[in-house]
Amino acid sequence: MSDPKIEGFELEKGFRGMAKDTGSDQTMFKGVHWGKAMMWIFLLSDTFVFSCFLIAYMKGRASTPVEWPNPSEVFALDAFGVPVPLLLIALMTFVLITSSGTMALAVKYGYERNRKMCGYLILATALGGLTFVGMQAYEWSKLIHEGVRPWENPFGAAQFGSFFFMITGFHGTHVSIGVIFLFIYCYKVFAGHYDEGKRGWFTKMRGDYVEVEILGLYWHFVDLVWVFIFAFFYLW
Amino acid sequence: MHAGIIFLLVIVGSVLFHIFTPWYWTDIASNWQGMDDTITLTFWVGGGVFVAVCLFMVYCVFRYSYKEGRKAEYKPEDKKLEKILTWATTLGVAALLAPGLIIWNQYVNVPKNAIEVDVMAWQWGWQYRLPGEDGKLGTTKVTNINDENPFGINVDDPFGRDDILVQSDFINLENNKPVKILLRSVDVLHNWYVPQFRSKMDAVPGIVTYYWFEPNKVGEYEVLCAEYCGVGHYAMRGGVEVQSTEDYNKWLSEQETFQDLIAKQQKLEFENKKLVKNNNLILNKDIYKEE
Amino acid sequence: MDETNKKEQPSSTHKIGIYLWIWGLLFVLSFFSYLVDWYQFQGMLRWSLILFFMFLKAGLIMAFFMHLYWERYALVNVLLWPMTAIVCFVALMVAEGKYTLFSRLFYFFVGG
Amino acid sequence: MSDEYENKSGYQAQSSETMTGTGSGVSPDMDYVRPAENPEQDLYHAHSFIEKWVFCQDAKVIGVQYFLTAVFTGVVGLILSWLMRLQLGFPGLAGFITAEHYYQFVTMHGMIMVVYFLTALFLGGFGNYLIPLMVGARDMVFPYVNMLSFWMFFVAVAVLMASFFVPGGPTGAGWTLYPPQTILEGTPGHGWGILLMLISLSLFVIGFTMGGLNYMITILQARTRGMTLMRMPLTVWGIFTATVLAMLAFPALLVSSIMMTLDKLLGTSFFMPTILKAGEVLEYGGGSPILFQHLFWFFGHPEVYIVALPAFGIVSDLISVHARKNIFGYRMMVWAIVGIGALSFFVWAHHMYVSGMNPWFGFFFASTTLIIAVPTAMKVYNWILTLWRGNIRINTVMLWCLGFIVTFVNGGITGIFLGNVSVDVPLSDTYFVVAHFHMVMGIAPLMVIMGAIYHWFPLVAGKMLDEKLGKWHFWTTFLGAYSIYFPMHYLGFIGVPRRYYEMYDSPYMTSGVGLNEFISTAAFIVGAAQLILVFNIVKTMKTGKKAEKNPWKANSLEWYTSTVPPEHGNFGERLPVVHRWPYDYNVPGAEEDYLPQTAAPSEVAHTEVEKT
Repeated sequence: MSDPKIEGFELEKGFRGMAKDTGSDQTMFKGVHWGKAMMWIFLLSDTFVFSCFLIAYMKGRASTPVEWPNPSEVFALDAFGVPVPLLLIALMTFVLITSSGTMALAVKYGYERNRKMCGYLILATALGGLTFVGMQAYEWSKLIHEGVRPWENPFGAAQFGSFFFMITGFHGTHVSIGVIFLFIYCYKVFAGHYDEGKRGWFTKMRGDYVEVEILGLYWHFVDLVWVFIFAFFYLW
Repeated sequence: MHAGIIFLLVIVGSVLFHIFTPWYWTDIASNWQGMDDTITLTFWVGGGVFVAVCLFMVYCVFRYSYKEGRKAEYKPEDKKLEKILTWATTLGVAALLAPGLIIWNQYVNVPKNAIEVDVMAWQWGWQYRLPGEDGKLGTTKVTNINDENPFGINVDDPFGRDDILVQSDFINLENNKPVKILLRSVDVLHNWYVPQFRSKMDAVPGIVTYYWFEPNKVGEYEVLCAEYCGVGHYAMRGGVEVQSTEDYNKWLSEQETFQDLIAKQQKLEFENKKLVKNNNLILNKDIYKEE
Repeated sequence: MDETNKKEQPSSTHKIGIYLWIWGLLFVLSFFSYLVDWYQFQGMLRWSLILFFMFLKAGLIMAFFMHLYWERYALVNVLLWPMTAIVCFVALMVAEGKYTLFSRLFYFFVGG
Repeated sequence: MSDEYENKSGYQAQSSETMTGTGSGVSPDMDYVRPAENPEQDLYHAHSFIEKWVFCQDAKVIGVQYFLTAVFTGVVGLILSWLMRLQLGFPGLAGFITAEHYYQFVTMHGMIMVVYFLTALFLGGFGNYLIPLMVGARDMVFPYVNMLSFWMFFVAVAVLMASFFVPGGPTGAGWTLYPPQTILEGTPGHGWGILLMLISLSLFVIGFTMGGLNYMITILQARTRGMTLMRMPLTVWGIFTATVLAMLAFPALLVSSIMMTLDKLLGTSFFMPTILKAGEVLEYGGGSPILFQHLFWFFGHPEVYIVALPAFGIVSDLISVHARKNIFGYRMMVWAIVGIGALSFFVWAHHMYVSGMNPWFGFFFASTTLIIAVPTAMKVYNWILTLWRGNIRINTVMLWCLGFIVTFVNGGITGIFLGNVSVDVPLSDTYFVVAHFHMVMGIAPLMVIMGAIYHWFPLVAGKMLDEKLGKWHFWTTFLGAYSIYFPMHYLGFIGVPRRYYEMYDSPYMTSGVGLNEFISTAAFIVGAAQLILVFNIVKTMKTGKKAEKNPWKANSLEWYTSTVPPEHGNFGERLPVVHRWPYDYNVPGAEEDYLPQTAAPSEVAHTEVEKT
């Protein structure tokens, strides 16, 4: 967010600011909440997880002499009797970006302490996430129905199914976890926990609207990963 | 005080051990003298650093061990000294790296006149295939392997027909002739390793890996598997005999080719059929007799 | 003592317009990358377009939705530099993949 | 609920105070430290025995829990190594050690020692205990998550140990778990054993991520006033950098574990090519075993530094304290740690020179690998230059440090052999490799751990360990371990391959039989010598001398807590304010031979302090 105000410490811009922040005492990320810093580092670690998955996929696909199925055909969907390539995937992308947008707005309203707007937007995000998971479940069942299995598929290289189920499955797990937390946070926002600083049930830490931003970071990350999966899995 | 003495003894002992050790590398029998030389060079440089650093440490222990009231030097940094040490180390490291890279360059670039030897590994054994008169090996496939075609050679590949098959874990090589080892595995990782040749490479199922060497000493050597491959790893031995050109050619001419194998099997099959026919005839005759 | 009361709220939040803009842009870019498939561009053109739209989308999400654009450089740099390890890994695995494929096509018939 | 948080004796909020210390005759302005950025942390004080010792949220207790659990696994690993050495030195003597068992011992020993013992001990044990104390924090930033981290680790260890009791026994695939053999028949424990191993590793990664986030954020965001990054003790730098490496490297392990689990359970073929086994073609095809190796070593090489960097950091502190001299070239030391850490992500395939990967990678990885030798060598120079012109206490702690220098330099130099691609060809997969990595990441870090135990025991337990027993412990361990691994290199020169259950009458080994017997005997002695430490601890706890506060006259903050051992919250009412680096020993003009980090500039205005 915009630069915080720190008593006795003048913030500078750009790389000079970076050097000064790094060389200063107490904190390196000036004005960044502990939880938010933790989420960022966690996401960095998670980025490496997804990168490793995608690198493995790339290596697997690049080194198979068997023909790789054409995703454009495999993931086509009949709309009014005409097969439209990647229709479902396009819809899923649309849903996920929509939910990402509502989340961004929820964070904004959270910081403005607009409880109602924040709560409703989180709810919308959660519903978007739920729709996404539902569509993914539909896509999985459709492919399984067509004979695609983690160990084989009728269209070509067996690794296609393996990587597809593993990567989308792992991403789907992230989405599902996010949806669960979105519902919890939605409840907490409406119940006013963040306004009164009520302690959390598990961690016993005081509630604060910054938690909405932390969850927002996670949710945007899920969207971010989808951007890469969309590009590498469906368009390649 | 005694601490310094013991450390000193450890360093001196290490050097003496190195000089008088009865355990050192097995005599080299290939062209990779360069590897040994680089090791020796690294030994001199690295060993020198080791001895110097440890002796300096021992000196400090002797000279600066605790005395009440002594003032230690207070000097947080010495830019000049640090710079000198950095550059000296960098130079030393570069000097060690250069020969390493040069030899690696030779290692990955196989000479044109090298004979290809297909080494096929499985749990837990070896067998070998040499190119026939056309000088080329035929392509293979794991799923082709069966009793009639133990190497899984592509029957339609014209290069594969005259391939010489050695169905034994023992192979002969020609002295002073570069060999390109093509490694192939049908199940798990293996590694065809002869300590005297210094070189090795894993056999990886799913791809073919290679390395080369030129044996230059006639004799018999043991082949070891150098990549853990399951419970029989330690027992996965083979042998190689380096022979003079005449002996080698004689040995080579006694080996059977893929064509021979097919022919033999066809003959066998034919004879089996004939046998059955004859039996039937005899049987029939007997029946006639009884009638 | 009391974290909530002591904590300063961010002095200004961003105008809603910027979020809506980025949101719209993301839809448009997604649509474009979809069109890449629709028109079945092939070869280098396809690749460069896919990667271009991908990085643009990823960048927008990170910069604005995740507020990285407004964060201080210390955080931004800590997050982005480790990606060089990933880039190195990707580059080497491209080479490795090609090498494996070559080996399979050259020595085996129809794969390993 | 809120009463649990009532601040113990009312900690002062830091921000209300801006000035510390009033120097006599000197302007107090020079002691100005700006107000605190972070609000005072609330701590959840334990109310019952279970909350205090079992599900505890105090990083110090969690550190001890980590330490004890890791030591337990380490003892298991030690016993396994005895059994292995029994077979290698005296084949056939113990009839129950079959080849299957031998390979299971090898695998479990390796995995336990690298991951569950050393990593957990350094980061979980020392990290948890020392980070908050050394940076001047009340606790880790997320105590609850920290607690979960330990219990996740505990479950991981339990799952790992459970694999000893499942049908087929633990996996015997080698600690590198290379497919395809890992999950195929012909390898011991290819059923339950490998599954439990993979599950345990995944749990470990998840648990570690929780802990690692804590360590990182505590160091980055919760330092006390005046504690800049460049005033942190090198211990913290080492642990911090190792944690960063772990956060970025463990994902690769997690991914490869997941993929291999799928290969095993669902029959996917990520790492499995077409395989012919006992005349039958298995239902695998198209996968790449080398891909696993890349993923594994992308984790595995940083893992080496995850173990080594905390050891580097801790040993720097120990040497400086006990040589009564500032660490030489502090900035160089920090940059070396960070540089080694960063480079460690670009060198992984030097473990794979003969793995059949793209041969051209050899050039790239040999170069990057040998570049690492430069910062590492600089660290060694700086350690011995710290000794130079010092005032060295030759006590047990210092002996362990000296032992570390000898073994580390030895192991580091054999590393140059193995990193230099073509030199590696004849030596890889031989006992040279075994000797190298045991020397450099087994014995050397172990020396540091032992030194650290003797150094910080007074802080943790409040009593001084016996010096005489300590010296006996050191000399048996050091001389024994050195005589195990130094001659072992020469077995590698002969060409003896590693992971051989038995050499039979192989011509390479006939000359090495005596050597093997010697090594085994030394290994038994070294293992047994660790009982001296156990005895020492028991004796000290019963009858030992009570430790005074700051017995070593050290500067860093962990010795300036309100009580010894430190209580929950560490520093009593007011957090310390830091004015200098922790290495001001023997400053000219100062009365004592040490200046605590908290000494204000006005107090030391008459001395010739250079570095702050």
